[in-house]
Formats: sequence, C-alpha cells, structure tokens
Amino acid sequence: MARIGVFVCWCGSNIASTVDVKAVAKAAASFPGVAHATDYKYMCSDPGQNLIRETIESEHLTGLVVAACSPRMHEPTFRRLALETGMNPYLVEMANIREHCSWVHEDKGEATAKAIETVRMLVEKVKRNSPLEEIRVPVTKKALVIGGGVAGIQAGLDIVTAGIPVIMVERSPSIGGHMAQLDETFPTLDCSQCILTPKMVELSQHRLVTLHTFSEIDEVSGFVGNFKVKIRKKARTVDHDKCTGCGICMEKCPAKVSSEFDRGLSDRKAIYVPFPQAIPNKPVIDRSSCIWFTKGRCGVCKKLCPAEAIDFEEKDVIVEEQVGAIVVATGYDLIDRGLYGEYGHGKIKDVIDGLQFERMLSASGPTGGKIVRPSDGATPKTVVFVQCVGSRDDSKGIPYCSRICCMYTAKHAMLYKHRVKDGKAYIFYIDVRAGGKGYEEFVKRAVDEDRVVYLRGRVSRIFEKNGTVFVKGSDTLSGQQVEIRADLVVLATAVTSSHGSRELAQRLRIGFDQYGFFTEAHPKLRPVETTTPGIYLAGACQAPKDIPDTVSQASAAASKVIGLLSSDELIREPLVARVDEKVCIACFMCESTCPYGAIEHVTWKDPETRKEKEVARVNPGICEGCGACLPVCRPKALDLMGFSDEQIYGEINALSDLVKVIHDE
Amino acid sequence: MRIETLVPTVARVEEIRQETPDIRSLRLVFEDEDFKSDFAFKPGQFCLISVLGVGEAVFCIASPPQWEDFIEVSVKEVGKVTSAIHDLEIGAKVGFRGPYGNWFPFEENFGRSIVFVGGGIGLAPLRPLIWQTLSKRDRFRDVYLIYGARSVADLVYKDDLKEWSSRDDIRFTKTVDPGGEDETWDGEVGLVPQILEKVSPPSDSVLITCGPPIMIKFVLLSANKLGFRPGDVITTLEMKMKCGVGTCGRCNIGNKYVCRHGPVFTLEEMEKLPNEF
Amino acid sequence: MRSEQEAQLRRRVSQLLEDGTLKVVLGYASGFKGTRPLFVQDTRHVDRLVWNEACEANLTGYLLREPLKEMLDAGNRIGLVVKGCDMRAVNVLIQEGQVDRSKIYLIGMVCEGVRDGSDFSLKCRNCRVQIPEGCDETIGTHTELERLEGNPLEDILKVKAMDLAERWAYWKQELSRCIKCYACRQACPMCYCQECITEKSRPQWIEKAPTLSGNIAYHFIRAIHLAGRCVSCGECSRACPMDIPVDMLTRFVAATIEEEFGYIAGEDVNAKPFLGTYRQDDPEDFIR
Amino acid sequence: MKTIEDILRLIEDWQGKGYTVVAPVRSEGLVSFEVLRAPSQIDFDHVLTVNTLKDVTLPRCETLFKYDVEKASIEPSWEASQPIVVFGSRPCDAAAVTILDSILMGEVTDSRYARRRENMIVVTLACSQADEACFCTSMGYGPHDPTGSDIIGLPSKGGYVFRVVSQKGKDFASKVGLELDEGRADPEPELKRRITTDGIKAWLDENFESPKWEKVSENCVSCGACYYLCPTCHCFDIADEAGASRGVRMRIWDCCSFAGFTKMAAHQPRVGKHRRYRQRIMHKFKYTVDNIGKTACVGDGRCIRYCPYGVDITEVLEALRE
Amino acid sequence: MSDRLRIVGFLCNWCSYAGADLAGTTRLKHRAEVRIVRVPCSGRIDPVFILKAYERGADAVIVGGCHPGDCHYVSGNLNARRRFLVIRKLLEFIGIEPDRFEVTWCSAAEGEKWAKVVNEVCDRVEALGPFEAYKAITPPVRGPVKEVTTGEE
Repeated sequence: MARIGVFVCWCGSNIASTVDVKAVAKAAASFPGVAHATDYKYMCSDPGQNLIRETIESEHLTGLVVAACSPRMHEPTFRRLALETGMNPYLVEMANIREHCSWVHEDKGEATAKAIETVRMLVEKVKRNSPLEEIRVPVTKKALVIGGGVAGIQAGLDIVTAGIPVIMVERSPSIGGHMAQLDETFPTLDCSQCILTPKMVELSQHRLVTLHTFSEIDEVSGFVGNFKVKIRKKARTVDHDKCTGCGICMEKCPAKVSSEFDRGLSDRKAIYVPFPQAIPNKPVIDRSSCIWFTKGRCGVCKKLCPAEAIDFEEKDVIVEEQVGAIVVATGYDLIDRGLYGEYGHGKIKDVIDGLQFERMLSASGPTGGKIVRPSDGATPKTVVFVQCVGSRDDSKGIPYCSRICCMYTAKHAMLYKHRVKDGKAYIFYIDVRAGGKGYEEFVKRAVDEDRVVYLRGRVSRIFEKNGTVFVKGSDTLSGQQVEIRADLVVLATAVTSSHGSRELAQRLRIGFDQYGFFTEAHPKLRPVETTTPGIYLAGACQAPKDIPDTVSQASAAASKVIGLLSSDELIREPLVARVDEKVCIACFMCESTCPYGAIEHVTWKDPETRKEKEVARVNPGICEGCGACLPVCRPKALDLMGFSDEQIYGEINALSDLVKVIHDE
Repeated sequence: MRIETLVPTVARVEEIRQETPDIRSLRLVFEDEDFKSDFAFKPGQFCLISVLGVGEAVFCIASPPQWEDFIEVSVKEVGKVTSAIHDLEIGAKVGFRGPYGNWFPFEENFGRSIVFVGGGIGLAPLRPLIWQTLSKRDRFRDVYLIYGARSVADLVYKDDLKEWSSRDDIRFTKTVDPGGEDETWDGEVGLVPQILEKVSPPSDSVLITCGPPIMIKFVLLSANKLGFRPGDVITTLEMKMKCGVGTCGRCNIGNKYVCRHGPVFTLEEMEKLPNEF
Repeated sequence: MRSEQEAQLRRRVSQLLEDGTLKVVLGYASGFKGTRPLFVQDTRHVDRLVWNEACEANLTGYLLREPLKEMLDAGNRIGLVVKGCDMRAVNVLIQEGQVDRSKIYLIGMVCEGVRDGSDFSLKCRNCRVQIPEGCDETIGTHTELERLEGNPLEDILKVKAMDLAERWAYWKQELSRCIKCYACRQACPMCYCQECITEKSRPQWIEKAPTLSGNIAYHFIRAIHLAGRCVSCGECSRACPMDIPVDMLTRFVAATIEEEFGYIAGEDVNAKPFLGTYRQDDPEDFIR
Repeated sequence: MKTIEDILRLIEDWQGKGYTVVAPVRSEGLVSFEVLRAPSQIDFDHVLTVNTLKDVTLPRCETLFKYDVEKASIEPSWEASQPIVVFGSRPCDAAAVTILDSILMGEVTDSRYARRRENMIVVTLACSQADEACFCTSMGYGPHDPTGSDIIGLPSKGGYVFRVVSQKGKDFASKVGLELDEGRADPEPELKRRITTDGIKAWLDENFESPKWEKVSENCVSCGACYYLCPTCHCFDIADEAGASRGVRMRIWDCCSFAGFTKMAAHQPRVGKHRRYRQRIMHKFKYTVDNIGKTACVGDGRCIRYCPYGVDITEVLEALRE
Repeated sequence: MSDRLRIVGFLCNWCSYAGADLAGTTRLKHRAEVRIVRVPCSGRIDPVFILKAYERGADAVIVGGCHPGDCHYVSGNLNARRRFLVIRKLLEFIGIEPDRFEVTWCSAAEGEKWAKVVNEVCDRVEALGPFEAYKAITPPVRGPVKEVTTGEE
C-alpha cells in the first residue's frame, strides 16, 4: 500500500522566494498515493530530518519524495536518514525544485507549476520503487601491477608494505622502465639509477612479489575484487632457473643489433641483458635477431653455456592469476622520429633525441658519460636543444604539452655545460613551463650560472651542409631569423602513449583518449581511478608526467588498492540490471553493448516447462548500472533497478496532467 | 439477460485484511444505491474488479449473500492488477462488475451431508457456501470441512477458522503441508488429499472442493477412491477471463465457457470436457 | 532455367531426405497466392516442391518457429530453400546466435527475380545476390542471368519527396488501417522474441489498442527494433492483409543505416550488431 | 431493374434522409467498407471487401468508458448512433451477421452490439462473380443467398433487382420509398471451390487429440489476419490506456492464435500453435454448432485469401476428416 | 494557458543533469517548460520513452548525454548516438518535425549550454506550436489543467 510522504523544502529563501512551497505541499497532498505532504525551512537540517523521521513513523510511510535541491547534492543524506528509520533507502527520491526550478526561473507561477509537476513525477516514480539490498562481493587480496617502471615499482612496493601480494608484469626483459635510462634528474640532479636500482632490488626480492618480466597481459576477465588475468610469459629461450648469469653467451653471440636501451647509440647481442643493472640479471634471446631462429644455424650460446640453460624449444607460457585490483603503469613512448623530416632526425647522425642524450650522459652508457658527436666521436662545441618537437603541434604532432621537456632540456643544457666547459648551449623554446617545486629556480640557474642561451621561437629546419649541421629558426624576441652551426642537436620529442596501450585498454575495459592515454574516472576528484572499478592508473600512461608526479600517483593508486582490498567483501550499490530469464531470447545484444563485460551466458531451466535454454545473466559484481543494455533488449527481458522501466513510465505518465497556478494576492 | 456490458459500477474499499503475506481481503461497498439494493448473488459466483488506470481481474465473491451491506473478495498478488489492488487503501474506489457465472447447488442438497475441501486461497469460493450452509444448518446432515495451506502463515480467514473450530455443528479438520507447521500448530500435518482420505467422509455426501489445480487433481482422485459419485463432486475452475459473460471467447474448455457455464462444474461434467485446463 | 532448377531441386531434396542428411526440407509449393511454404519430410512429397517466380516469400522466419524450432532443438538438421536475398536473413540469425549454421542445410537457388503480381518485386531491383553465397549447395547456373534494373528504394524516395505535413498525412492514412493482427511481426524472420514488447504489461510499453497512436508506436518501435537487422525482404508488407507498406519504415531505417554508417544487416555474420556497438566517428551533426 | 445510376441516386436520397451509409469503397488496391462520403465512391466490381461488417457491429477498437482515476468516476461512452444502412455487403457477410446475432444477442446480449444492430439495415448486393477462395456454397449459403440481408439486390443484366427479405427491410423500403423490382436475376456464378462438410462435426467431436492438428497447422505463423478478417470471429480483449489521472477502457479484437490469449499469471492452458489452431477450428465447426446450432463459417474465403502463408481452411477440413 | 508548451528532458545523471544543476547554481535564468527525467546514462533512454512522452502530451523531447569520451560509463552515449540518429530520421520520415526531438551533449560544466539549449528548443517548439498532430491521435488520457492557487494560507 503506497503511503508516500512528500517533504517540500524552502531552502531558506532559495526555493521559497520563487516557488510557493505551501502550494506545492498542498497540491502534493492530493496526489494519489500521497499520505502526507508538508513543507519546512531546511529539510536537510537536524530539525528538518527529525520532522521526516517522525513523520515516517507516525504516518507509516512507505516512500519519500523530498522536494528540495538536486539529488546529486542531498540524495545520500535522505537515503541515510531513511535507513536510520528502518526504511529501505531506495524508497527515497528527490524532486529537484532548487537547481532545476527556483534558481533558474523568475515567474513564481511558472516555477510553482513546474515544482508541483516535478513532485508529481517523482511521486509516481517512488510509488514504483522497490526496496533494494546492497550487493556484497568477496575480494581476492592480491594486486596486479602492469608495467615495471618507476610507477609500477612504487605502487608495487607501497602495496606489499600493506601485506598485500603483488604480481608485476613487465613487457621488456627487465624492470626499471625509462627511469633506468636517465642520468641525473631535475631539479636536484641526483643520479637516477642510484635512487631507482635499490627500489628495483627491494621489489624483486620481496616475498610477496611475483615478477613476470618479458611478459604481457593476454586476457582480463572478472570484475573488481575478482579479476582473472591471463599472463603470457614470452619464451626467453634461456632457462632462468639454470642460468647463472655468467655472461659467456652474450660475449660469444655473433648476432648484433642496435640496443633499445641505448636507443641505438650502441649495439647489443641477440642474447642479451638490456643493461648491466637489469633485474632479473639474466639474458633472454631476441628471436628476431638470433641466427638460430632467423637462419636455423649457429647455436653458439647453447654450445657454450655451462649451465645448459639455453632452450631453443621453449614456448610461450600462459599463467593464470586471480587478483582483486589492478594498477596500470605502462608508461610512455616518444613520438615517431620519422614525423619530423625537416629536423633531419634519423637522417642526420648528429641530431638525436633527449633520451639518446640521456644515455650519452650516463656513466654506464655507450660513451661512458662522455658527450660526443655520434658522427665522429668529437666533443661538440655547440649544442642546440629544440623543445616542443611534436608537442603542442596540432598540424603534425600532438596538441598537448609533454610537460617534461622544458625541465629536462634545461637539465641537458646544464649538464652539457658542466662537462664541456667551453661549449655553447642554445635552447629553442616556445615558452618555458617550470611549474614544479624548485623548477623555476633550476631553469634560472641554467641561464644565470651555466649561461645557456634561450631563444624563443620555432626551428624551421635542421640541415646538413658539407658535414656541418645547421639549425635555422626564428628568434621571436629579437625578430631575427637565426641560423646556428651546431655540432650536435638534441630534440625534445613529444611524449606519447605507450605502444599497445589501446589494445591493453580494450582488454582491461578501461577508457582511453584519442592519443591512447588511459582516462581517469574524474579529472579532478578521481584522478587515479578508471571508470572500471578496481583498476587504477599510475604514471605517464594516464598523461605525460615527470618522476615526482608519477611516484605520487603511484602511491595514490597503491593506497586505493590497499583501501579496496582492506575488507573481505565489497559493498556495491544495488542499482544494477537484471534479466528476466523467461523472456530472454539469448540474442546477446546486451553483451555487445555492455562496456563492462557484465553479461554472462548461463543455462536456465524454466521452472514451468522444465526446458533448459541459454540466457543472459548480469553479473551484479561487474554491472555499473548504466542501463545501456536496456534499449537494445527488444523483449524487455532486462530491467534496471532504481531506474526501472516502470519507474520511468510512471514519471512520463505523470506528465499527462498539467498544473496552472493562479496568483491570489 | 441484457446488460450494459463491460461497464463497472463504483465500489468503495471499506476494510482491508491482510490474510497472509501475499493475500489480502477487501470489503467493498457499492456507491450506487440502486445497484446496491438490486444486487443479489449466490455462492460460487464471481465478479470483476477494476483498478482504474490499471485494468480488470476476476475474483470469486468470498462473502455469503446474507452479509447484505457489502461483499468481500480475497486477492493474491500475482500480476499487474492484483498488485495494484494490494496497493489500495481504505477509502479507495474500484470498479465492480458482476455477479457472473453459475453457482454451487444449495437447496438441491438439503438432507445430505456436505464435505468442503479447500486449499490455500481456494477457501475463498467455498467460504460463502459454508456460511450459507451453516445458516441453514438444520437442513443438512453432517457438514465436514477440510482446509489446508502450505504453512500456518498461509491459512486464510483466521477468524472464520477459529469460529468453525469452536462450533460443534461442523467437523473441521485443518492441516498444513509437512514443514509448514509451527510450535503453536494444533492441526494436522499432511497434504489435503491425504487428510481427506484420513477423515474419510461418507461417500454419499456431496463433496465441494477448491484450491490449487494440483490439489484439486488429487482431491478428485481421492474422492474417486472414497467412492463418491462424479455427479456429487463439485469444484470451480479458473481460466483467463475478460468479459465474464461468455462473449469474449477465451475461457472456453471445449464448448463450455467457464465464465458463463461455470465456474462451478461437477466432476461428471468435467469428465466430458476436453483436457485443456 | 527455372524448370531445370525445379527438377534438380526435387532430385536433391529427395536424396538428402533419403540418405538421412536432413529431417525435413522447407521449400515452396503452389498455393492460392502463387506459392506457399511446404514442409517436405517424406520423399513421396518432393514433387509438390516448386521453383518459379512466385517464390517471393522469405521462409527463414520458420527456422525459429514451431515446428522447426523444436526439431532443431532436438538436434535435427533441417534443409531450407533460399534465394540470395534470403541469405541475409539467415546470416542475421546466425550473427545473433539464434541458428546454428551446422544444423541447417541451405539449398541456394540462383534467382532470376521474383514477382509480386505482375511486376518484379521491389527487392529484386538492382539485385546483387542473384547467385546466393554461403549455401551448402547452389542450384542453377548464372550464365543466363539478367540483371534487374531499377531502384529498390523507389517507394521510399516517393515518401521522402513529400513535405513533412504530407508525410504525416500519408502515414496517418496508412497506419490507421492497421488492425494489429501482427501478421507483419509473425512474418518477420527477425521478430523471434518469445514475448513481444507489445505483450508487456508492466509497464504497458505499447498501447494495446489499434488506435492511431498505438499503431504508430507499434510500427515505429518495430522499425527501431529492426534497426541494423532488417534485411529488406519485405515479408512484413507481403503478409499485411490491410496492404500497409509497413516494410517502408524498416527499409527506410536500413537504408539510413547503410547511408550513414555503411552497415548492411546480414552482410557479415561476424559483424557486431549495429545497435550493440559504436564507432568514435559515428555521425553526430544532428547533436548540438 | 435498377441501374447503377439509379442506385447512386437512391443512396444519395438515403443519405439525405439522415442515414449513414456504409459501403464498399476502393482506395488504391483495397476495397473496404467505409462510411460513404459520396455515392460515387461505391465500388461495384469487387468480389469481396477486405474488412467485414464487424467494423460496423463490433469495431476493432471501441471506447467502453472514460474514467477519472482520482475521483473514481466512470463515464460510459456511447456515441448516439444514427441509423446505418450497410449497402453492398455480399451474401456471405450478411449471413455472418446472423451468426454473430445468435452469439451476441442470444443467451447473453451484448448491449453495444445490440444497439448497433438495431440501428442497422443490411442491403446486400448479391454476387455476380466469385474468386477461387470463395466457398459459401460449401457452408450452406450461396452467391444469391438472402440470409441476414434485410433487402437484397440480385444482379440482373448489368443492374440489380431489389427484393425485400425481412420485416426490417420492408419497413425501411416503405420509409424511404424504395420500389422493389420484379425482373429476373442473372444466374448465380459457379464456385470452383467446393467441399462437403459431412462428417466434419463428427470427426471433431471425437478428435480433440489427434496428430493431424500439428500437420494442418504447420504453415500457420500465429498471426491474427484470418481472425481479424473473419466475419464471424468475435473474440475480444479489454484494454486500459491511462494517464496519471484520466483513462479509457477499450474493447479491442483479440485472437485465439496469440499465445497471450489464454495466458494467465502462472498458467498457460494452451501451449503450442497447433493447440491454438485447433481452438480456431473447434470453435467454428464444433463449439458454436453445439451452442447455437450453426457453424461459425460462411465460406467468404477471406482467411484463404489473406493468409500470408497459404493456410487453407477447406483443405484443412478435408485433411482432418480424411 | 492550456496551450502552454511541455517539453520532456531525459538527462543523464553525470553530465547533462549535472549541467542543468550548474545552470541552477549559477542562477542562469531560462524557460520553465522542460520537465526533467533523470536517467543514469543517455544509453538508458529507450525510444519508446520518447513516443510515450508525446502520447502523454509532450510537445518536444530533449535528450541529454555526456560529450563523446566523457561518458561516466565509457560508451553509453556512443551507443545511444546511433539510436538517436535513427530515431530522428525515422520521426522525420513519418512526418514529425525533427525539432521535436532534440539531442544535446552537455557536460557537467556547461550550465550555460543547458540554459541555451532549453531556451532555443522552447523558441523553436513555440514556433512549431503545440504538438496537436500527436495529441489528436492519442486516446483521451490527459487530465484537464489543474488549477492551484498560490499565496493562500
């Protein structure tokens, strides 16, 4: 028996000055199913809530319509209130007569009519509400971290600190990521490897960490608290259980290719460890360059290996893991060099990118920390740095700012000047963005102390003439065209999403933007969550970031994971879709519509006819309650709790009565 | 019979009783004085109740004719209209059409013993006849009542049951299905057909039964076993109905319209009908 | 060619039934309106099978109805005589998981066009599937085929050429004749819901009565429910006793979807259903 | 004899005298009974209209009453009916009216039907042609059969000779001054389709259960075309359409071939299309015979003509009896 | 005032409903004809809702969702976008003015846009006039205009 209570809030004068609240309450009292209607100054205040509480009890109300502000504001308040009185919280609806009414209309008659009609709609809705119970799902207390760069490492370490096991999956043969490639980091100029490698070691040796390097994510199913992950452990061709890491294979391997880690500034063998501090520090065979695999002969490593660890027959292995939460920390790539032909990148040997320069600066790098011209090994006397190569370039590159280039370019120029005291460093920039702590001071130091020359303007062309490189650009401050004879040019190429990020996002069912960066659930308030519950973001896979930001976000993601996995079960809102199995025709249009993969195929037995058939089932642990599956369900086997077809029909039906307000002044 | 077909009269809900968790009884009073004074019916007849804005559904009249000022119907929540009826409050207005259909024989059975066998809400059509029989108690020999439900909570008309238990002019046996009893239960435990066989009323009585289809089926078998004549075994049938007067065409079983030729049938009549119910 | 095809069809059906490959074959027999469906289970009846230009009907819908549905559920293999155009309907049913391809045996008929009365059916105009594709076997040769000229959307273009008020008047006139006998729905191979939205009472999605608003709602929603699914076979209109061109609504939607999204129902069994998916660059110039 | 022109003048005269005339009108390919705007609209050349006189007597959709949910007031809806002349119905359709009369104005009277019937005069134009679906003679009627007509016009040399059939027809004729004709009628057209109904009722009496039901209903797709166009089918449904405070209750046609026809909340007594098709045949050829002594079929052949999948009732009857 | 316009807005909870809220918090005055039905996502909006709204007297329907890429539920709006296009074209095909079915992407930050859309739709529908064509074909289920007196105690 519907006994709905309608509570009309004045919101002080916020509502009452434009809407005749008394008239609204009076009209509401006459609606069928309304047992009680009243108005009060502030419904959300303690006395207001008491009024509602007492009325629920004295009038034996079966549902509430609170006509006040937006449900986005106070729906939780009044639902909690209902719960306290023993009423199911989902029997409460709010009629928005403030944001959508009193605040946007001036004519009191119109506003009051709209308020009455809105209340009527919500009364018709709430009459059709059903009591709903929270959904509880058990959780697996284990987390998956995808990506073993600094973001992944930090998140992993933070999570295991809380006693939660971590599975880390890294695509390349070693963890460490881009940070392992760097020399010194801005703005403190502390040594990157010195601060990173201890963390790499700590993580890899932690008893709660399972490390899968040279591995990728094949498939993710399940849902928050209950993900099932298939990890493809690519064949290393080297049995790490047997391998002692002696390195003889790498020494003798005849196949050479350019080193990814050194970004082509050096060569590596087909059997290799990407860098000396790699973890695990045991080699893998790159089958695309190994002579055994490309030509079917050689086998030197196998012959020489004292541990007999080489296994040419090894196959990819799929490992299945169950986890409760996932941190995605897949990092970034640099923009394709080929895009900037006019800068000669890739064609002119002495034009390199920032990461190559980092490798050159690194003491353990290909040049042993010496800055040299790749073409002839001489020390460059003039180095031109070019910022915003690809970034902030709508036409060819990407429109966004890569955020880290201003700082690392300043750092590069500075480090160059430290090492080549008589060298000249020029930086072409559009503007210098140095918004972090100590950043502006750092740039200033480069200019004031290290005499780096900043030229404001774009570089139009970099070309080689008679073995000499020229950089042609404009200095917009002086209004001059400038042409600089450079021994070395370093391009600050744009940061892009990591290759394969789109495919990974699809596997994870998380959103990504047009550039392939993963999208956070809310840009301000939920910056580390994705729209898929239980999946979090850390680092540059979400947007370009420097190390401090990356690490903060990684810790934030870790804390989200720890929070999520701190209880034994998850409590979810019951606003989910449900299937009437009898009516379902198993066309699975819902399945292809569902962005969360919440639709399952199950066999169902009709209790009446005892016949079995395949039907769709909504996994309430996954369903987010968007209702996108409903319009595609032709026989209407699906309904959405809280926004059911009957409820919405009730609201539409209420439109059949118009209200006219007569002023009686 | 000429009627303003299909247009109901207005009745007011005067009282609501929650019989079981999903059954409630409504007491209805007709608004139109002329209709009220002309209204007459016999036990076994049914009516259609409309919830305006929702639709119409069929119910048997569950109160005896001698309660003159009102009628009662009992409604189990199964569909759109019945749940709308469950949403009504005292004072609500509904549409009423009826009475329709045939009725239980009454005067014809004077001098005989009567056995009422009911299950669950199936007591509703029997209730008026039981009260009518008790009002002319001296015209009958023995009166038996066997009534059961799934559980104690599912028994309807608890006040009536109490009164019938206390009277010595009706042999009342109440039962619940195994597992449906509670600590306070002082009746039988067992399925209605089993209890019927246990009570074993004389086979020359008239047996009148109503309940869920599966119960009716087994009661009929038990009646046969106990030696009742098919012509003395009476039940009411239920089919989907719309008009209530035998014109809309959907409630037929063979050439009989349940709404017009029924709903009351003897086992003898039913045996002649095709098996489509 | 048709008489040869007919003879071969009878031979083949006879063989397929005899050797136990198939439990039943659904084809065409002569009937009051030229042809009607025929269920052949017994080789003695194969001579009733016909193949001629009156074989206009798309028989695919029978796959999901009694008695074929029960036979398929029981694991039998069923033969179906199809034209190239009917194949699209079969494909949609496979795409939607309603029919197991291995359980049906498709006998494709090379088609010179079918007639609706004296004219070639609208669906035959500019037909590109006179030679059916994807069948288990094909009967007929394509050497004598003559491409049928014309625009299959001729009727729709006529209505499109009207102004809004004329269109409203036109559809009011047409749909006011609808008696809600649901022949269009029952004839449609894609209308296989056990319980149609029209039968739902909580809420009452579609007005039950054949009032004009109820009729418009029914046909409008039918067209939406067939969006990306209608294969323009015209069964619905063919079935309509009141001569309402109901297929124009579903075919208009199909044509719109082809034009705006390049999606053709039944062209690819592996395609994601049109309304069950999206593309980032779907047209949205109508959205402000 | 009256020529077509004479007839058109007559009708104009009736319209002028306040009668609403319903007659066959052709619009594009379709001939159907419609309220006549002008006599010239009448089509004389068709075999049979697509719709039947049910559109006059038991329309596909009629408002029974309007109501106010809040006030619980019920307002029966009845448009004061002008006298209606149905002109140009065929003998089969006229005969069908007598069957509906027996059902809806027999033991129980449907007041709405009865009021419409009382106000209705049936002026039949007998058939000068028949098509391959027509089988009225098999059902005991014929192309010139007067059953159900108040006045019948028999084709005669390109025109019609009018005869009075009923008292109502006689009264009408004298009221409007219709002169009756003496001339001879043309011979009745031959019907190609002919079955004998002998033994059908007897077979149905015995064979509620028979494997034949599945066979004969094989082609049926369970639409309602045959029912809705049948002149004697009369099953109906009652439907509410309501806004928040106002609503209407309507009577609309319903059909035994729809699964929802007998479906209750927890029980469906009639599962399977062959059982529903059996109901249709049983209802027409057994139950109605049991109840009113007549077969509910007049052989108009619409179910054959309009079945999208060639279900042929005469074939079915013969197959059953075989 | 019986010919007052009535426009129904089906707004997704996360963007357009919030955008309408923002119009309120920033006190952007706009026309009062729109009645809002809150739904979780524009992907939830069934085509039948739109027709039902017309049947119940709506002169136009506005559907509001998140901008592409902003959907709280990843892609509900993109699924809906195709459907809305089909609905609009089909409405037009049967002779209903496309202005009676408006689709807008309105973010939680676009209070101003919401106010503008409301005003524009109201203006355009006003120019078209009440949707008499549809009202005329619907059974009489709409109540009379109820009069409410304000200012009395």
